[in-house]
Amino acid sequence: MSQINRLAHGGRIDRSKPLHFTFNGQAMRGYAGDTLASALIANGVRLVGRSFKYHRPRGIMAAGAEEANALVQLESGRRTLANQQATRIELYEGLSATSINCWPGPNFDLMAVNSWFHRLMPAGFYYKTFMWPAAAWKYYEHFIRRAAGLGVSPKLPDPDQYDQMNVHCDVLVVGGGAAGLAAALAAGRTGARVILADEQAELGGQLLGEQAEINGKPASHWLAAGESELAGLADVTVLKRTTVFGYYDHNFAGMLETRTAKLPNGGATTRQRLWHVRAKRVVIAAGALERPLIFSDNDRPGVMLAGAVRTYLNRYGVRAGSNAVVFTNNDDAYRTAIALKDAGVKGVCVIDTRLAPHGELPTQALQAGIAVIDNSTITGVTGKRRVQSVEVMTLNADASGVIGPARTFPCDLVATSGGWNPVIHLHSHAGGKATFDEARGLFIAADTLQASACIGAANGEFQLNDCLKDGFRAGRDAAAKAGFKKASRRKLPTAAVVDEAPARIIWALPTTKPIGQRGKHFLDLQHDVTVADVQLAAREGYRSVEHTKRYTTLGMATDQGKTGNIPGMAVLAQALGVANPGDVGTTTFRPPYTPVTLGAFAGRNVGPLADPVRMTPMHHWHELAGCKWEDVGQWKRPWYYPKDGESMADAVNRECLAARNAVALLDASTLGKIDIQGPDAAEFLNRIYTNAWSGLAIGRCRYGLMLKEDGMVFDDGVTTRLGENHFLMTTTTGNAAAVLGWLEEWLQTEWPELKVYCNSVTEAWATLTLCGPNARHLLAEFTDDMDLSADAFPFMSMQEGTVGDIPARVFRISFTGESSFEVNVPASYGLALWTQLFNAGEKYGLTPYGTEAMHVLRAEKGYIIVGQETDGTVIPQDLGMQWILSKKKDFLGRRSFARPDSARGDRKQLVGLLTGDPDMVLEEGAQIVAENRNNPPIPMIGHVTSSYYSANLGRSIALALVSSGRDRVGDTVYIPMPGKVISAEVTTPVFIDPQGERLHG
Amino acid sequence: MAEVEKPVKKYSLFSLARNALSFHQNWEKAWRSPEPKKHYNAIIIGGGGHGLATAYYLAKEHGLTNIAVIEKGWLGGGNTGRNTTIIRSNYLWDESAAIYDKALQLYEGLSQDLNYNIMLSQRGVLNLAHNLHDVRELKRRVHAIRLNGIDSEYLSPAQIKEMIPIIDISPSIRYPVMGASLQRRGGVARHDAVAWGFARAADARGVDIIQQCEVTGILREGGRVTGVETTRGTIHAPKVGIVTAGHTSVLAAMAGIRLPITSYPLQAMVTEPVKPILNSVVMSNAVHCYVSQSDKGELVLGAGIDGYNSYTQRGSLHIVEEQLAAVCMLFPIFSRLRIMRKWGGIVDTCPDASPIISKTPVEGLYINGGWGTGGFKATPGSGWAFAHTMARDEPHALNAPYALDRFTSGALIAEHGAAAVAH
Amino acid sequence: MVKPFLRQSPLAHLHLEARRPLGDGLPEAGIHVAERPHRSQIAVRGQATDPAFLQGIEKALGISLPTEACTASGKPGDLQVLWMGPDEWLVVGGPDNAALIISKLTTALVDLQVALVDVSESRTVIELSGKQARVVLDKGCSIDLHPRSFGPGQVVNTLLGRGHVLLHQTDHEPASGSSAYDIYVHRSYAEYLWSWIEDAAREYGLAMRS
Amino acid sequence: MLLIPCPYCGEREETEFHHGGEAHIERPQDPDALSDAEWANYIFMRTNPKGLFHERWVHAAGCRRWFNMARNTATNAIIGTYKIGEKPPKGAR
Repeated sequence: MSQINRLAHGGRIDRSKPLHFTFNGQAMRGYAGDTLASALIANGVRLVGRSFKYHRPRGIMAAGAEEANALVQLESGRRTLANQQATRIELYEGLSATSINCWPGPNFDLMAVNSWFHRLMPAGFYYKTFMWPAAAWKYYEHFIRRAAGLGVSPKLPDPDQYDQMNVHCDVLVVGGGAAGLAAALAAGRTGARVILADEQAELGGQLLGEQAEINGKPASHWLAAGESELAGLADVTVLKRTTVFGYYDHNFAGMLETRTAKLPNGGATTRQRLWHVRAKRVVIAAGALERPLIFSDNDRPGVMLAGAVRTYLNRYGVRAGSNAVVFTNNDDAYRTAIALKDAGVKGVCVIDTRLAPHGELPTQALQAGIAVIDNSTITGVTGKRRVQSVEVMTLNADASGVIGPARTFPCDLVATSGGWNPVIHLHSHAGGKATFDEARGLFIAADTLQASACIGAANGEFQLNDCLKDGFRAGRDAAAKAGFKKASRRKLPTAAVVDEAPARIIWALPTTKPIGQRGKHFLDLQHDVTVADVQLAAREGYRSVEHTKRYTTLGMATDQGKTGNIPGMAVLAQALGVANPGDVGTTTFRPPYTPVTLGAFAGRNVGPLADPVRMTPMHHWHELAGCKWEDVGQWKRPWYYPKDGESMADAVNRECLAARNAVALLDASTLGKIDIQGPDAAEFLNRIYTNAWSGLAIGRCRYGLMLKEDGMVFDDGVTTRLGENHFLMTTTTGNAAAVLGWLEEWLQTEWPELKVYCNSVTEAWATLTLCGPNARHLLAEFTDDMDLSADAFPFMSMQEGTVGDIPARVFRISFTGESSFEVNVPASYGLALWTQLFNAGEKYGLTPYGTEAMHVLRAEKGYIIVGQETDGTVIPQDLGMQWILSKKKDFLGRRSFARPDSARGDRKQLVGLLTGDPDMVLEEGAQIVAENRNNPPIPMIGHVTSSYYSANLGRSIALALVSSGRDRVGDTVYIPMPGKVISAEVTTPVFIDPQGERLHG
Repeated sequence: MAEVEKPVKKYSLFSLARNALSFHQNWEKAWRSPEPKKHYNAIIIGGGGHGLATAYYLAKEHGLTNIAVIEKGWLGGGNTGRNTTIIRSNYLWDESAAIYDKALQLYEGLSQDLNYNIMLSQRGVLNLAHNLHDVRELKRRVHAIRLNGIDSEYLSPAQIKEMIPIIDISPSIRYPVMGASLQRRGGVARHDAVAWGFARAADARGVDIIQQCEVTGILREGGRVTGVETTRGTIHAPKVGIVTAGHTSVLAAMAGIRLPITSYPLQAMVTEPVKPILNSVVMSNAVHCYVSQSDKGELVLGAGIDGYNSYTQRGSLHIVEEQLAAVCMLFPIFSRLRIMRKWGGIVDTCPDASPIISKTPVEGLYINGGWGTGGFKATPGSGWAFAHTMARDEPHALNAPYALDRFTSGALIAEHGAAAVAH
Repeated sequence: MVKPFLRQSPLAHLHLEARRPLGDGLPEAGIHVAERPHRSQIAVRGQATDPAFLQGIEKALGISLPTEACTASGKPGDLQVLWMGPDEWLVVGGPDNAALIISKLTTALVDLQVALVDVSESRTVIELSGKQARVVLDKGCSIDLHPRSFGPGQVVNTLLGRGHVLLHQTDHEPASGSSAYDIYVHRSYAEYLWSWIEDAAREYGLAMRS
Repeated sequence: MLLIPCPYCGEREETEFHHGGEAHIERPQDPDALSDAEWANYIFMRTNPKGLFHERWVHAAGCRRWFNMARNTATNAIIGTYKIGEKPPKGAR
C-alpha cells in the first residue's frame, strides 16, 4: 500500500528513515517519527476496529492518549500487547498490529449482529432481563462472558523486565508543552532540582501539532532552545515517554517511563520504569483535551477531533481525508480548516453552531475562501465504514431542534471541536476539587490539598502567550516556595495573541427527530454509550454522575472517558433539569491517568526477588544435603533431609529415631534472640512474661509465655540470665521481629522509667541443637573447658566456653524432650562447626533433622507451638499451663482472665488424641465431633492442631483443642472426613516420658 | 399486618421489548426522590447495600413501611460500589458461617426476589495456601465449613492448575501454591446492581430513600433515641439504625458511643478488558491478592488494607505495588496487562475482624458496622438480621453473637485469630 | 585460639572477587562492588544527654559520639561511630577488634547505665561505589541521596529493595559524580541484597572489586 | 503515600514506619480495680475521628523510636509529630 495521504513535505517525521510494518497482515510503510495511527492514515486506512457493544466500525478519532477507538493488538506471541492505542504507538521497523474485538476482521464482523438488536440493548438492559427462569441465568451468563473483553491477554511468559526508581525534587513539572517547558526553565534557572516529565517522544505538547510562532519564529526553535538549555542544567531531569499517572498524598507522584518504545525486542534495558517522585512542589501543565461535538452518528470512521486532524497535518505530514468538513462551536477549529485548505484538501467548509462567527480565525478562513455555514449543525452522517457525506441543517432559536432545508456535503473527513477540557486528573487524584466554568463548559481546578498548581491549558489558559507567561510565573513561584529564589533577568518569550470569540455550548446537537430516534449520539465511543442512554438513566432515577456512569458504563473504558465524560455529565445535567453540570456531582478522577502495566507496579519484586529469602549460616550445607525447605516467614528452614529413594515419611521417621536413640542436629539459628540489659531488666520481664523472673539465678534458663492484653498467647521461648542485669531472650522464628517490637513499644511508650535496653542478636549467632542420648558424647569431643555432665550442667542452664575452638554459649534446653545441647557460636563460624560435627559424628549416628522431625518430637512431649496449638483465641489455661501464671504480680493480659468468656467452663482445651487405628494419621485441621456420624450439619467440639506418625511410639499421635477436653480424657470422639469417620480416644497431651527423665539425663 | 403494596412495573423481556418500541421513553423511575417527612417509624442512616437491604427486609418481613433511608451522598456510593464484588460463605467459626451463608442463600434468589438482575456468578472462589501453616489453617476451615453444611473442598496444586490453567504452581516460585480451598457456590455479583435492586424494591414497598441528606446529630431523650438532625431538617423516629460502613464511629460518636472500630483505606483496581482468561475467583491472604475477571473482561483486583486510620478514600501506592507483585508471581502472564483504574474505600474493622450487628446502650438505636473487608458478601444476610433486630428490638439468633458487649465479655469471633507463623 | 579459616562470611560462597564484570559492551563499569566482611560492630546504648557518657566514649575510642541524627564520626576504614537512633550507636572497627573495643568501652563507661552488645556477626558490609552507585540505590531506596541532601559521613537505617539496611555514605567526588557507600546488611539478607544489586546494576555495568 | 516527619530522623517515607493506633491510651495502674467494661474500654474501644487524630507511629526501619503524630484523617494532612511524653503541638490539641 502506498502512502496516499502523505503530504509531499512538512511534518516532523524523518523521511530519510522509511519503516515497514503490517496491519491486519497487510504490508505498509511509514517513517521514523510516525505513530501507528499517523502511518495508518498515511496509508489510507480508515477502519481500525469495532466497538465494544454494538461492534460498529470505528476509525481513528484522536492523536493522543484520548483515543477511544483505534485500539490494536500489537505484535503476537511473547511480546503481544492488548488494547494498544494506535495513536500512542511509535512506529518501528517490522511492527505488526491487528484489529481487536472483531471476527473475522474489521470489515466484516459477525458480532455486528448486535447492532441489529440495539433497541433491545439500552443502558442497563441486563439488569432488567435474563432472570427467567432463574436456573437459566448461568447459561445466559456464559454467553455474555464470551462476548467480554477487547484484545487478547498474552498467554506466554513475559520476556521483559520492569524497573523502578525513587527520586526527590524541588519542582516536578507535569507536561512538556509550552507552559510546562516554560515552568521547567524558570524553576531550573533558580538552581532548584527539577523534573520535567512528558508522555510523548518529543517535548512540545500541543505545539508539535500547531503552526504557532514564538518570538516571531516557528515555535520549534524555542522548543529546541529550551530543551537544550534544560539539558545544560545539572539538576534538571527531562523524562520523555514518561506519563505522570498518579498523584498521591504529600506530593508523591507515580510516573511510568516507557524505555523500549522503538525496540520491539527489548534489548538490554528494562521495558518500563516506574518512578516514585517526592516533590516539594508540583506544577501540573498537563494541557487540555479536545472534546468532540455530540451529533447523530458521530462515531463513523472519518469523524475526528479537529485538533487531531491538525496534528496529523502539521506533525506527521498526513491528511486525514481528501474532502473535509469542519464542525465546531469555537474559533480554534478554524485553524484546522485553514490547515486543511493549505494542505490541498478539497471542499473544506466549516459548520459552526454559532451565529455569524466573527473572530480573527473565522475571518482568516473566510479570506482563504473557506465556506462557513453558521448557526447550523450536522444532523446525520452517511457511510458505515467511512464517512461519505454529512447532512447539515440550521439550528432553531434555542438550539433545541433544527429547521430545514437539509443540505448535504459529501466528505470523507469530519473534523469536530466542542472546545477543550483542562487535564485536571492529577489535581483530582490527590483530593483536589474542581469548579465548573459554565460559560466555557469546562472544569477548572479549585482547592488542592497538596503543594501544587495547575497552569496553562490545564488551567483553562488556551492562548499560547498566556501559557508561556503562566509557565514562567509558575516555575519561578514553585522554585521560590521550595526555597530557590534566584532571579533571572532573561526576557520572557512572547507569542501573538489571537482574539478568540466565545464558544457556543450545545452539548447534544439536535437532529430532525428526538435524540435516540435518528442515529446515535455517541458520548463514549469505546463502550457505545449514547446520549439516549444517559437520558434513560436520568429518567430512571440514576441521578448522580456516579450512578449514570455505572448504569451506562460511560467513561469506564480504557480511554477512561477522556473525551466523553464532560459532555456526558452535561447531558445528564440537562436531562435532570440542572443548570450547572457541576451540580450533578463532581467528577473524581482516579489514578492512573493512562493505564499502567502490572509489571511496572511490581518492578523488580518478581521472580527470585519477589521477597527476600533469609538464609542461616548453614543454608548451603542443607541445600547440598538435598533437604526439602519449609518457608517460615522469609526464612528457609530445612524441613527434612530425604536420602535417595526415601519418602518424606521415611526420612522423618529416621530423623526422629536418631534424635531419641542416637544424636541428631538441628539448625535453630532462625529463632529470635534478644539481648536485654539494664538494672530493671528482671522487672521488665516480670511485666512482659506471665511468670516471675527476679529470682532466676545467673546462668539459668526459664521458659516464658507472653500474652497480649486480651489474655491470648502471643509468643513463648526460653530466656536465660547472663548476669545480674543481663538476659538473653529467645522467641519463635516467625515472631522475632514482632516480639522485639512489642518489648520496645512497652518500654518506650508505657514504661519509659524502666532502665532497660533491648538489642536483637538473632543474626549474630548460629544455633546448632544437638539432641539425643549421644549428644553429650559428641559434644565432649569438641570442648575441653566445659563440664557437660548432668550434675555440672543441669537442664535449663547455660555455660560459656569453646566448642571446636570457637567461643560458644551452650544451653541445656530442649524442645524435643530429649537430652539436648543448644550450641550458639558466632554466626560466621556456624558452618564450620556444623561441618566438623558431622565429620566426627558418624560413629554416634549423627543425623541432621529438620522442622518436621522437630515437630513430631515436640508433639510426642505435648509441647505447644505458638501459631499451631494457638490461634489468637487461646489463653494459657486452655493449654493446661496454669502453672506458668504468677499469682503474685500483674503481667500483660492477666486482667482479661477475669472476663466471663475466659472463665467459661466449656473452653477448648489442649488434649492428646489416639486414633483407634494406630496407622491412621489424622489430618491437621480436621474437625472433631462428639457423635459418630457424617451428615452435616454436625456440631463441632474442637479441631486437630498437630498430627504425626511417631516412629518412636510406632503409632500415630495428635494434639487437639477440644471443648472441655480435660474432662473428656478417656472418651471417644469422632473426626468426620469426606467419605469416612475416624474415631479417636482423648488422652493427656504427653505421649513420651511424662516424668521428663530423658530431659534431665 | 397490612402491607402497603405499590404497583410495581416489573422488569421482563416483554417490558423491555414494549419499551424499545417507544424508544425507552416510558420507563418508570427505579426509585423516587422524595422530600423527607417529619416523622417515620424507623430511620436507617446509610444508603449502601446493607442499609437498603435493612429497609427492604423491614418492609418485606416485618411490615414496617413508614421508614426512611437517609444517605449523605448517592445510594450505593460507599463501599457497596467500591469493593471487588466477591461473594462467599467459607468462614471458620459457626457464627460467621451462619450469617454469611444466610447471605449467600438470599443472594441465590435475589435477582428474582428483587426483580433486578444482580448478575450473580457462582464461578467458585479459591483461597490459596502458600506454606504449611496456610495448609493447616485452610484445611481447618474446609472441614469446619463442610460440617456446618456448607459446600467446601480442598484442592491439590494439580487440581488448582486444572481449574486455572494460567496460574503458576511451580514449586520454585517464592511462595509456591501448596493447595487451595474451593467454594463452588462462591463467586461475584454486580455490586451496583445489588444496591440498586434493593433500593428499587424497597422504594416499591413505600420506603423513602432520601439522598443528599447528611445526618449531623442523633436526637436522644432520657436514654432513648428520638430522631436525627440532618442537613435537610429534623426527622423524628423512635428507631434509628446506623449502617454507615466507613463512618460507623463518626455516627456512633454523635450518640456518645465509643466503638472498637478503626477505619482504614482499602484499595481495589481493574485492568483493561481482555477476552476471558480467568473463570474463578482467586484469593490469597498470604500474599494479599484477590483477582477475578468481570463479565466485561476486566480483571478486578483487591489489595490489603493500608496500615493507618484514614477517611480519604485514597490509599498508598506501595500497597498496590506489593499486591500486584503477588499477582505477577501467581499469574506471570498478567505482567503486561494494564491497570485502568484504581480507587479506595474506607473499611471499618473490629479487633476480631467480625462485624457488630447490635443494639446499643441507647434505646432504639442500633448499629450495623465493622464489616472490615467482608461487607459486600454479607449484604442481604446483614440486612435481613438487622431488620429483625430493629423490628423486634432483639437480635435474631444469627446476629446475637455480634453484639457490642462481646468486647466486654471476651466472646470474640476471631476470624483473623490465627497468630503469626511461629516455630 | 579461633582458626580464622573457619570463618565464613555470608557472601563468601559466591566468590564475588572472582566474578566477571556484568554489562557487556559498556566501556566502563558504573558500579564497583565488594563484600567487606567481619567488621567489628558493637551496639552501644546510652543517654546522649549524659556528659559522662559522651566523655567516656570519647576517652575510650578517641572519637566523639555523633549526636546529630543520621551522622557518623571517625574515619571510614578506621574506627567509626554510626548514629542508629537517639540512644543507639554502632561502633565499627576492623576485623577481630570487638573484644578490645568492648573492654575499652566497659572500662570507660563503668557505673553508667549503658548497654554494649557485640553484633559484629549480625551484619556484613557490601561496599558499593562508582558513578552510578547512587542511581542503583535510588532504584530501591526512598532516601534522598542527592549530594544536596546526603553526603559522606551520613548514615541511615532504611529499606533497600525489600530488605532493611544501614546505609553509610563514605565518599563523593563532585567532579566525576562518583560516590561510595558501605551497606550494612543483616547476614540472612545478604544474598538477597547481593542478587538485588546485581539485577539493578546490570544496565550500568557492574565490576567486582577485590 | 505519607511523608512522615520522624522527630529524630526527619522526613521519611511511610514505608519505613508502622502505625501503632490511637495515642495517649494509658495502661490502667490497677487493672483489678476495673470493671470488665472499663477493661474492654482500655483494650478495645478507640476514638476513630474523621478529622484531628492523635496516633502513635514507630520508625520501624529507621531509628526504631516510637513517637506521636497529629494528623487529619479526612485529608491525611500532618499537623505535627512529637515525642512520647510530650504534649501535642499547637494547633493539634
